[in-house]
Amino acid sequence: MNMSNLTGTITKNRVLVVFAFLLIFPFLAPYEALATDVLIYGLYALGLNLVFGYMGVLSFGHAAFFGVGAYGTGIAMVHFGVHWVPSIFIGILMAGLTAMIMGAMAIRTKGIYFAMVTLALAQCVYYIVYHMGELSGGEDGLTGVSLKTVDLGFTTLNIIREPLSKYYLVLGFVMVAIFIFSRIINSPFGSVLEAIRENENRAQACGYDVKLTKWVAFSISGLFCGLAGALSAIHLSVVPIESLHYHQSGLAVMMALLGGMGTFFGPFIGAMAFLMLEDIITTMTSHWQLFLGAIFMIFVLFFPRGIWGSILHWISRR
Amino acid sequence: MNGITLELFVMQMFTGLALGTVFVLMAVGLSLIFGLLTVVNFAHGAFYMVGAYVGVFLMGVTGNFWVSLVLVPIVVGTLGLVIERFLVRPLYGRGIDYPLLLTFGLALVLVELVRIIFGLEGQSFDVPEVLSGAVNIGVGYFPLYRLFLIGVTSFIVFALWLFIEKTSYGLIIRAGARDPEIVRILGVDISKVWLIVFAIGTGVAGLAGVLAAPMRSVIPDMGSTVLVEAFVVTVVGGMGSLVGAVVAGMLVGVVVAMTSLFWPSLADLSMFVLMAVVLLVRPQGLFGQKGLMG
Amino acid sequence: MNDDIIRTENVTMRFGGFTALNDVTASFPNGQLTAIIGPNGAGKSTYFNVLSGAFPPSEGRLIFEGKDITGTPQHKFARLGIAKSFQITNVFPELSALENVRIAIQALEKRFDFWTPRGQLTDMEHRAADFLDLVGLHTHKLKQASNLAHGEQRALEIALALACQPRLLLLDEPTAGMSPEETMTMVDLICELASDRTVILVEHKMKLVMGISQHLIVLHHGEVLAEGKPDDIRNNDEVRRVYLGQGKH
Amino acid sequence: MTIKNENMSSAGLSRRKIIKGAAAGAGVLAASPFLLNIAGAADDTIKIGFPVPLTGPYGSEAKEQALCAQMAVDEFNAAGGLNGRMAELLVRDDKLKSGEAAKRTQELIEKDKVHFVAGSLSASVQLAVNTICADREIPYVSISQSDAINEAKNFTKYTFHEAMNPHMTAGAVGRYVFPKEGKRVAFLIADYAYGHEMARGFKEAGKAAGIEIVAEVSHPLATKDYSTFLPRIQAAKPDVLCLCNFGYDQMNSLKQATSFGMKDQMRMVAPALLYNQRRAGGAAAYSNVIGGTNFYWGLEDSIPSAKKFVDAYRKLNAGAPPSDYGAYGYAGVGGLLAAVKAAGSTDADAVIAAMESTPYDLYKGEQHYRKCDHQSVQSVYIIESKAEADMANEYDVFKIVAEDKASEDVLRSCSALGLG
Repeated sequence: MNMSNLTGTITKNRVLVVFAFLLIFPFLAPYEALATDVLIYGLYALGLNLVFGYMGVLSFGHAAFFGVGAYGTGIAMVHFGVHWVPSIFIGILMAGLTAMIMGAMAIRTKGIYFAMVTLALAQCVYYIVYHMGELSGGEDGLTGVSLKTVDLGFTTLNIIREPLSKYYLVLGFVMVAIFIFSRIINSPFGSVLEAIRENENRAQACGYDVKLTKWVAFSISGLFCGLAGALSAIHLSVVPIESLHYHQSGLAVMMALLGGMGTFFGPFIGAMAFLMLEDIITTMTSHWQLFLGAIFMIFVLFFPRGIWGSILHWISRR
Repeated sequence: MNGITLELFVMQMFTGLALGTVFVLMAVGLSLIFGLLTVVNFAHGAFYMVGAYVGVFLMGVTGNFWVSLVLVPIVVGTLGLVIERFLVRPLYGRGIDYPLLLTFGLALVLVELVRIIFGLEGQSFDVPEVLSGAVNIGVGYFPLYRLFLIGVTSFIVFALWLFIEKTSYGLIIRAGARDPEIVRILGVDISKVWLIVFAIGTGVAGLAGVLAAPMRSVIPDMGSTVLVEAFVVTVVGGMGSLVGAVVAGMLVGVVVAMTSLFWPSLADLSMFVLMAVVLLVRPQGLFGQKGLMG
Repeated sequence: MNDDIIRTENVTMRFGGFTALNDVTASFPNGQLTAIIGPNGAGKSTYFNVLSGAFPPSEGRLIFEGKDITGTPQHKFARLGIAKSFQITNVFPELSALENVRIAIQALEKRFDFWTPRGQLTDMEHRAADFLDLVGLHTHKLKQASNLAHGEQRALEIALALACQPRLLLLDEPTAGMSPEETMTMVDLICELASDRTVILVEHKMKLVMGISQHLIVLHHGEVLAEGKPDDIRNNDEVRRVYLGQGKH
Repeated sequence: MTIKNENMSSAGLSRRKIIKGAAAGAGVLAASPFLLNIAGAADDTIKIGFPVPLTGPYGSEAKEQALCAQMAVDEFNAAGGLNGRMAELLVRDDKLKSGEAAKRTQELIEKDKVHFVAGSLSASVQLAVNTICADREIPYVSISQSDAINEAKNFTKYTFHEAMNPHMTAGAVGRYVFPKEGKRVAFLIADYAYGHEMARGFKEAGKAAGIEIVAEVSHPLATKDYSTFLPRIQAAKPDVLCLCNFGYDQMNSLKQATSFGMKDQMRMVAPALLYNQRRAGGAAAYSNVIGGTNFYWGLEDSIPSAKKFVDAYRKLNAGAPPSDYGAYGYAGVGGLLAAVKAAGSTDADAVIAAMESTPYDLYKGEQHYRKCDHQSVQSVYIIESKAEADMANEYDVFKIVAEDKASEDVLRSCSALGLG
């Protein structure tokens, strides 16, 4: 009962809890670049979780939003010399736009079909960006997205030389996104998503336009993933073409499921578990994918609630 | 466009049809499994890859292409059987996404296992002597092996059609696809039917793999693109429809071939454009039932 | 007939080659409890689905309060004032009973509000609680819907339908699978609901229907066999033949 | 919150435990070049990060690169290092993905504090690693083919390119082939930078030979089925078909062209003809194909440094000779360490100056870095793939038919690169 009080308190102050944890996280992680990756992929999985976890619609096309966010930001900076801050918003908007177009086509299908169609549409985006030649760099990816220093007015961060300050820069953006995300899932719209997950027909009969709602949620989800992509462009200084590949979509799905889909902390816990485990296992063997696949199958078979979801479940049953 | 003659055009058409055969074989299995089990098999590309590797292995052991060709679908189908029974079955009734997620993980595992067993480098698998070389088909020289491929695919599709339409087992499969409850009430063990269909679907994917092996390189990653192509074909043809898989496979093959002729570098994009058009005009696919997709 | 709330004109419904409804013209008097009855396979459920907007008819028109609403998307029916309960229990299983009803209420007011915290929707919650009281679930407000007994879930479902504040309430076999006691409670509830709104009921339990409905429509082979007051129907030879004929098998 | 904290620290703990256990436990592991960072090295060690795609389709090339790079490090250490300072190679798997490579390189620099980076097996990875290293002022020796790396857009003073580039390779092959085989030339081009760079190199060489381009078909990268591209080329009846693609694309297109009977109708030319790829693809598919390479073990007969390298490698690998990409790994790291020795320090500027000024001969005759773009100037060898019947043993796959001598003249000029 103490535990469930604790979870209650955590849930109520979830944004603060995440913030407090992420503030000290780089000191727990093996190195800063990995910690920054956890932020970015946590946000990416969080974005997917809006449709996958909360609305119950499995998308295998979210790489498109991550990738377009990254390319949008990178291209604005490299080819048009736009300042990095507006570039990030350009990336987010491009990702949102991509999500609106893809969503409009994909919501014409239902259920499991949605996963296949989003996957195929995202591959389509992959090839389009691939063929943009000079603009995207094609197979070579986009290079030279280097943001070396950030002037905050009162101080200047040298984010290339000080990986820790890059982490906190990214954290700033991620926290704003987490706050907004938290408001959305706690809003009336958030409960509509849950209603659709629970019973699409019933939601429809109650008077919700399920297709429209799905489309809106899909688009919002794209915005979050777009920000994740934009931040990754700045983090890596390059935008690799494979950030649009469907394996990238699979990453978000795996992270969300490992952490606990439909839970607030799940995506970040999933991203953390995934990336840290990868870091450990790849130093020991080149067959990381074997472990990843096996762990994922074990979770699907025995712990579909994921790490955080299982903890919550276990506490609530005590 | 310069240099494009009628003969080249016809030749290209033919090439497209031959290309379509691999699409057809992949999509047929995927579609069959979905139609009955409502499982989207994300490991379908991995089964294709396993088929190619089993083929390489059997070629090494027996040295006989024809023996490998017969044994590969049996071996891969058996693997499918085991996987359905022990990994996919526990997930029925748990939500439609779970088998998909499981097979996604399974694909990672299968690819890595093959890497461990066979190594990272590609394996070579040569066309058997009798099928190598090219024959004149009137408009130009066409590889004999690809003609053979068209023949084998037609045979497999015809056999599947006979099995589904003309046997009592096929009747159960068709009934089961519409309403599993009814079949159960009739006293048929539906789970056995599911098992067999999963095995057939994966077996055909394995066959596609070994058939493609002499033309394409046999590498652990070979299933990854093929999976997406198979998805596109099933979406175009309509999930769960045998006819749809065949027609759409051929159609996609021809579309890719024609794009390769006129705008070669956009060949990879063309099938997705086709899919987008189909989705807009007929979301359930060319031969799909409306209910399945909404 | 200006006192109709809803009527169908020459409605035909085909599924592939099969005709489930053939040229059905019928009207439902305002403020009354009308029951649609008929033997199995008569087309009751199909007709219900046409009336509730799930199936746009292949041919014919659907008129609600004098307005042609044929082909209106399903989700707009609730906003028009037509609500339904499903034949198979259809609630939001993992949510609490209260949240179930609150979501249904919200559908008319805040479909795209991304910012208000749910905690501030106290007014909606009060109204949701009232609906739960009405259907007799006041002690189960915070219980997860999937943990409710079958009868309670049916009641919850009716609360969901009521939350749309419908002028027309459509119920598809509301007592299916219920114990005799549960059935009694449900019948009482239906009568109470019918006292201040129009109710259309699909039911195959003749006895139950005869006792509570004011108007009856009998379907057979997808066509209207008879229409009228319970007494007229009871004495209708055609109806007797169909039902008795059925009994022989 | 508490829960998550525990989660975290236990992960950290187990990581340490595992690493200790592995280091203590397995001598096998310590001998493997991929785990060297585990056996904790002294602080003044000269650290070289080495991101290569250990997993993925070119894993065997990558392992070969790492193995040969380790040979170079071992030789440096056996010779006493830099006044007793030993060198260490930190191999990381970049999975042939530029994002992964960028991440791993950041890790190498931030966490492992490497002094230098060498490695890569594709242009995209190379460019990503180059960006990361240049921003952080770490010298980087790239060991895979690309033209873009020498161009002003990407080049920095920290960038060194040990591998040949497509311009010089395709140019050398073209200069050899066109006068001999005929003037009607067709191109099959993988539609990415590397493919087009090779085609450009051929065309440049073809100008002098007066070739006529009869067909030019580009195919998407990683195309599996080439049948749809081939009839068009066949219809153009060329004397020479230049396959401007790489690795599996090259193997697949060759195999399928052979099945269309095209080998009897025209001469197949593949600028970057790889030893491992040829062995994986089989003699039948490659026989009579002409291509270029930086190195073939057959050079041991004529070049002393090649003999030394091949012998050393054979001793470690049960008599199997090294491959071309392996040699890049050896020369890339070996050249870097030689410069460290010459500079007498690991200071980036001192090492760069030493690399710019010192010619070296590690495995194929003399090479040097051109001052303006740090391209290694070296000979290109023209090879022809043998038919099964002509092979003395399984390693005997190529015949060296010509040498395109090392010269700055065959490179694009510094001003053409935007560097001068």
